[in-house]
Amino acid sequence: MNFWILQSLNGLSYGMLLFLLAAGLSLSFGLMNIVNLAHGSYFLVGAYVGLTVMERTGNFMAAVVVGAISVGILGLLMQRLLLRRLTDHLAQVLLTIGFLFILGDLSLVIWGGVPQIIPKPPLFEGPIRIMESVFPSYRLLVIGVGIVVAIFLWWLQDRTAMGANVRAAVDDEEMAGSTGINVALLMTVVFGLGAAMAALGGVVGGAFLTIFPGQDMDVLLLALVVVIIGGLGSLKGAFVAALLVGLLDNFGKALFPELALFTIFAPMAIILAIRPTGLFGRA
Amino acid sequence: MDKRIGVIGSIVLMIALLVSCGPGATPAPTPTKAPVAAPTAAPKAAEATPTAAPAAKPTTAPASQPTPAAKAPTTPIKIGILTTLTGVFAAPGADLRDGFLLYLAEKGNKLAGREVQVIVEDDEVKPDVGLTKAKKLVERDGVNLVLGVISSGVALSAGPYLAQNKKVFLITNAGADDLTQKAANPYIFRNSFANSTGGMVAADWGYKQKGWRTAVILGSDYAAGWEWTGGFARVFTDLGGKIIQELYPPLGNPDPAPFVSQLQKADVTYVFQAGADALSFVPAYAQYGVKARPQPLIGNYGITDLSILPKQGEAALGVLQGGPFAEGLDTPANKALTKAFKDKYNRDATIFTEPAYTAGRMIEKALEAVKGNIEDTDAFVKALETVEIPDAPRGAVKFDKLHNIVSPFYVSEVQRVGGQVNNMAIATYPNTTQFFKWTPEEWLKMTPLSEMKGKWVK
Amino acid sequence: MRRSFLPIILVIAGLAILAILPKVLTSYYVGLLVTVLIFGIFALSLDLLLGHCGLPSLGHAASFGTAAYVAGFLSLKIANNAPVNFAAALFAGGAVAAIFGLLALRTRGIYFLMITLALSQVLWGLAFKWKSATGGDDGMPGIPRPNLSMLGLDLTPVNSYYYFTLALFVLVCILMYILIRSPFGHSLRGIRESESRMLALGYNVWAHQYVAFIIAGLFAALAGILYVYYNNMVSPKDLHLITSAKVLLMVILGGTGTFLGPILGATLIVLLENIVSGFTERWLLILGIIYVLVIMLAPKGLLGPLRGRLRRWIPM
Amino acid sequence: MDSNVAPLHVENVSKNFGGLQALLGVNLTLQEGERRAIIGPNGAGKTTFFHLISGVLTPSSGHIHLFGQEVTSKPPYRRAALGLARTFQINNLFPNLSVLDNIVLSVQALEKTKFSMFKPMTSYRHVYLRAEELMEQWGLADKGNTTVRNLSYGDQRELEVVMALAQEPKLLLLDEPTGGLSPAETATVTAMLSQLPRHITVLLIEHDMDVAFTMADRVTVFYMGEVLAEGTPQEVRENPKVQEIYLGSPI
Repeated sequence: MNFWILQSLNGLSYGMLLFLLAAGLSLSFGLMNIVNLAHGSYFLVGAYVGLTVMERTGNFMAAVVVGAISVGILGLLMQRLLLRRLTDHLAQVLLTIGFLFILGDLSLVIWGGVPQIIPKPPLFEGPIRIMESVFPSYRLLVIGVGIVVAIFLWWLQDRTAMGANVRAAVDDEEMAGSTGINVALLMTVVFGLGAAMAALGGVVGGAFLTIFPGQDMDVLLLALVVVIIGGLGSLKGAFVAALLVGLLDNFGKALFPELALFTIFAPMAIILAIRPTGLFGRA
Repeated sequence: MDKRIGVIGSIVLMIALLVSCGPGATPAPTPTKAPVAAPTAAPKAAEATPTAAPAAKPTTAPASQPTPAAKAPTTPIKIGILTTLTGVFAAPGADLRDGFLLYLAEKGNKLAGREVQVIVEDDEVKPDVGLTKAKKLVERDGVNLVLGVISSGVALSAGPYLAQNKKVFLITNAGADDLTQKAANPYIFRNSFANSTGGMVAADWGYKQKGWRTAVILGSDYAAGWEWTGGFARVFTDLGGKIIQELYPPLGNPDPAPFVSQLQKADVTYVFQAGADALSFVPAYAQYGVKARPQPLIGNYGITDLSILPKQGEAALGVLQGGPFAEGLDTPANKALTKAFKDKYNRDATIFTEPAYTAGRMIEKALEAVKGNIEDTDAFVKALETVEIPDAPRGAVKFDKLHNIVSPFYVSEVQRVGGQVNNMAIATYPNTTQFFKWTPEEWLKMTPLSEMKGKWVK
Repeated sequence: MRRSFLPIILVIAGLAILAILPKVLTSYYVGLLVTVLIFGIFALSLDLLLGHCGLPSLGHAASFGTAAYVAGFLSLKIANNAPVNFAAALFAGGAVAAIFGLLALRTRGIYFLMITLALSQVLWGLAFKWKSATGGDDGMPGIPRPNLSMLGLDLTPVNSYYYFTLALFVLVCILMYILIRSPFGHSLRGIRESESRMLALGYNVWAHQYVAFIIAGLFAALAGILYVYYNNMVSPKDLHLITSAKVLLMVILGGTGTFLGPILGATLIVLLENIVSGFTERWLLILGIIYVLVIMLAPKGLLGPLRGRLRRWIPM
Repeated sequence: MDSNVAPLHVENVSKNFGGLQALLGVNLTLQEGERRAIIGPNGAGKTTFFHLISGVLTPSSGHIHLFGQEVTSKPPYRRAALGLARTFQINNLFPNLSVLDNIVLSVQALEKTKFSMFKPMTSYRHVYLRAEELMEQWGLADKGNTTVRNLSYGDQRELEVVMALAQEPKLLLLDEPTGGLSPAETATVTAMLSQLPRHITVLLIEHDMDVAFTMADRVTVFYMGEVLAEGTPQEVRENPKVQEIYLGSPI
């Protein structure tokens, strides 16, 4: 019993992190039709920037905010200056793979190759007791952050003018443009938001998953799995799939460590075979 | 349009330039027909008398005596460093490289009177890239010797090639037992450690000194993880202890949660984790309340190595390790190395630095014995076999018959010393071999530890 | 259809140079040339999909790597029986393409990219985790080169292996040349230009694409087999997204839908990778910059501007 | 005539996209050699109807027969094999290939050899001869080596039709063949269409009423996804419901 509660909490907290990571990727795929393989780099660079801020100020909030904003700007610039000009998906793939290499190597130059971990906020340093067992309070914080961000995104998409404009632009870009929405600017902003969320995930995750060279590729693959299972462009899909992958990965590792990776790849392959557009994707 | 042509032109030009400055003046030795039958079987036979003086193994040995009289060439000695500079092991790889470069710099870039030219190659922790780079070092750069290698996978792919081409390969980290056991080769040396030894030392010390009788083992799911934890389990069970749980998280698993949260109660947890995995494991061990049970944590000397220890916080205090080195070792040579490295590179020396640094001394000593004539490979191999360094940073070191290091091993503990955390030795096992308390024959007859995974819990 | 003799002369001259090169180069450079030829085959096979069918596969390494693993496994663990191992590995690479094609060809555009990527990463995961069969992350080292003693050929020396690879490379070029000039090749280009029109004309578009997908997989498998025997080892990297992307870059750098383009692209990237890394630790940065520059400044590839002129010689 | 051997027999066909009802219970039968025009305002479902006949889309309900064969859910290429050819409302050519290659691909579609991989295309002389003959016949002879995307719009529109003719169809669907053309070009294309041999049955969507009414033996009017009226041009012209839709337009 204890085992199941503890492992479910582990999986949920991991899944929430995956949601932060994958939400932006899903949006750029589905809304902007941009394939971005540098998304994992946003996570990594965000984590490193957060680390530096944390070392300088000791303030975790500042690390989160600066990490997210700086990477958000990086995303904005990449979309505005380069990606926007490429309509061909293949060109986007190769361009963003180039950035995967560039950002990864620059991070290695700036932050070195030693694995790093962001100090947790002191309040969430220790364990707390849940019934019989002991659980790190920080992971509960991660679950909280994930829920807050999910609600915020849902509100942004369904309850604000910006969200309405985005939905209109996706349905019919020309029509939206003719009603006075600056579609290009809107897309740039959404892309930047996606990058910022990945960076937020990087800072939050950097405090319990560590940060290391090559992590960009690892998290990119996880994000792709989430996006493919959830369906390109669907926030709901990204949320459900992230929790699903988080739980599958955690229980998979706990119960069948030999099959790690398979416990998430196999569902992905099955979903691709049955429903190539994912659980919540549009045909 | 013309902008595009300009770019294309410059790319082509760049490549043309790179290619044209390629071949160099020294025609690399062309192994027209690589000797497939390298004398791999020889060392095992010679192993019968472990205490005897090094026997002549390489088949060509007899000719080696008179050659040093022939004048050594005056051209520079070329040494290739095969290490990892990108990806997850980039930092250890750089520490390894700089350890050797530091020694060279201290010697004015000359060993045994000959200039040394170093060529560094990045293996990306990928065995096939490592092999390609080894080929490049031998066939294009014409190196006389290759040293380094962080990853055993790379060592196992590059080793046979280097041996076939009769290039001395001095491994300064990769710990796979096989390299100096099943895959031992006259041209392959290792001055770091064999994986299992550190675990064996930890088990012996814990059982005898701490009275541990039950243990949980947890190792990264690859050869090194199986061998370190296997070494612990073999000695621990041999002494009468009991392994009650085995866990093997995948390598490169930065989230230890699924594993830490199911650790069973025992007298001790023995762990093999490295790099980022170790960095997150040690705090998680405390946050999931295992440390406070109390259930001591002992592991490989990488779980709290000095590059990650300060970031692990309070959780790391009291963590124990067994290994061939501890950064806080109180030997004059280690203090000198620690200071010199910090002065030159402005960062701390790590466990990856010492073997590479000591490799410089070992190569120098062997070179002096052959009067700098490294081109006579077999004589050089013979000289390297007999090298002994009584005062290396980690203590007295020499090679055993299978070319693995014989050195002191330590049990160390994370302590706060003068406001700084460090790994401080609390017990010493001098002159420890890769066979620990067994003879080489007994050891080689046992099942290799990499095949023992999952068989310790009875 | 006027025929010019110039291309024939150029091809013969090129072959002559390729045949002489091992006599003047050191073994290291001969080895690089072998790699160039292997990736040339690999890139040509991808161009059949990308340039001629308009199918941008992000998982082309799947056939390459699978064949490499099968050839390696059989040679190392069963028997070094070259004809059997070659056939089995080719079959495996083709079978992977046949299965992936079934799943991927139902989709287009961004979904096609994602599915090919995802499927090949599944194989990568398999190679990475299934240690007892694949050696896991360390791969399988020590794979012997094929023994063709019944033909009096010892492929162990790098020069012999070079000529062996060159012969297969020429064979692939000839087969590819015949294929792209055939009615089937013409149909593929029609499909690339407009699937719906081809359907309306009465072509079974899916069947054409599927057959092309398998053929491309077979050629990629051949490249994988040659690669594993050349390196004497195979590792999960050979199945990874980065390998698929690298070959895509080769094709695009050279110019899609051209014959020389993929070969030129393969040459440049292989040389860059192997030589730049010897000069600087920052070679990944340089490689990344090359990706960006190629896409932003030469999206049609180096041969793109010359395409019009090349068309007279080569059907495109 | 028995409707089972009619070139086209559409029976109670409906199509909806999600919630949108694009076509509802459409019936239509063509006699051999007939010229039929479909007219109707934008969004009446004309192009959807073409897509259903040619197999790009499958009906939600109802049946489609070509030359007596049920083809309701058959793929497009099978219908083409029965003798169906179509043109597209928006040019659907092979823009990066030459005019000759475009037509060659159309001619080749009839051949069993289209899967052949071992002989060069150019060795199939009769295919090229046929293509050259078609170019000669339809005035494209001097443009054979031109890349299609460099052709004028009018020539591209003409090529649309020639490619369909190259399939030697028994039933030809023309989707606004004169759409976007100047009056002069329209005249050329109209002349071209009226030269078509009488054994080809023609179904065309036309916006230009003059073209529709001069070309067609019978006219079908689509409105809001349903057949509003059908008859000779004269009958349709006089139908009050049709006049209501085309309020004020000279019919």
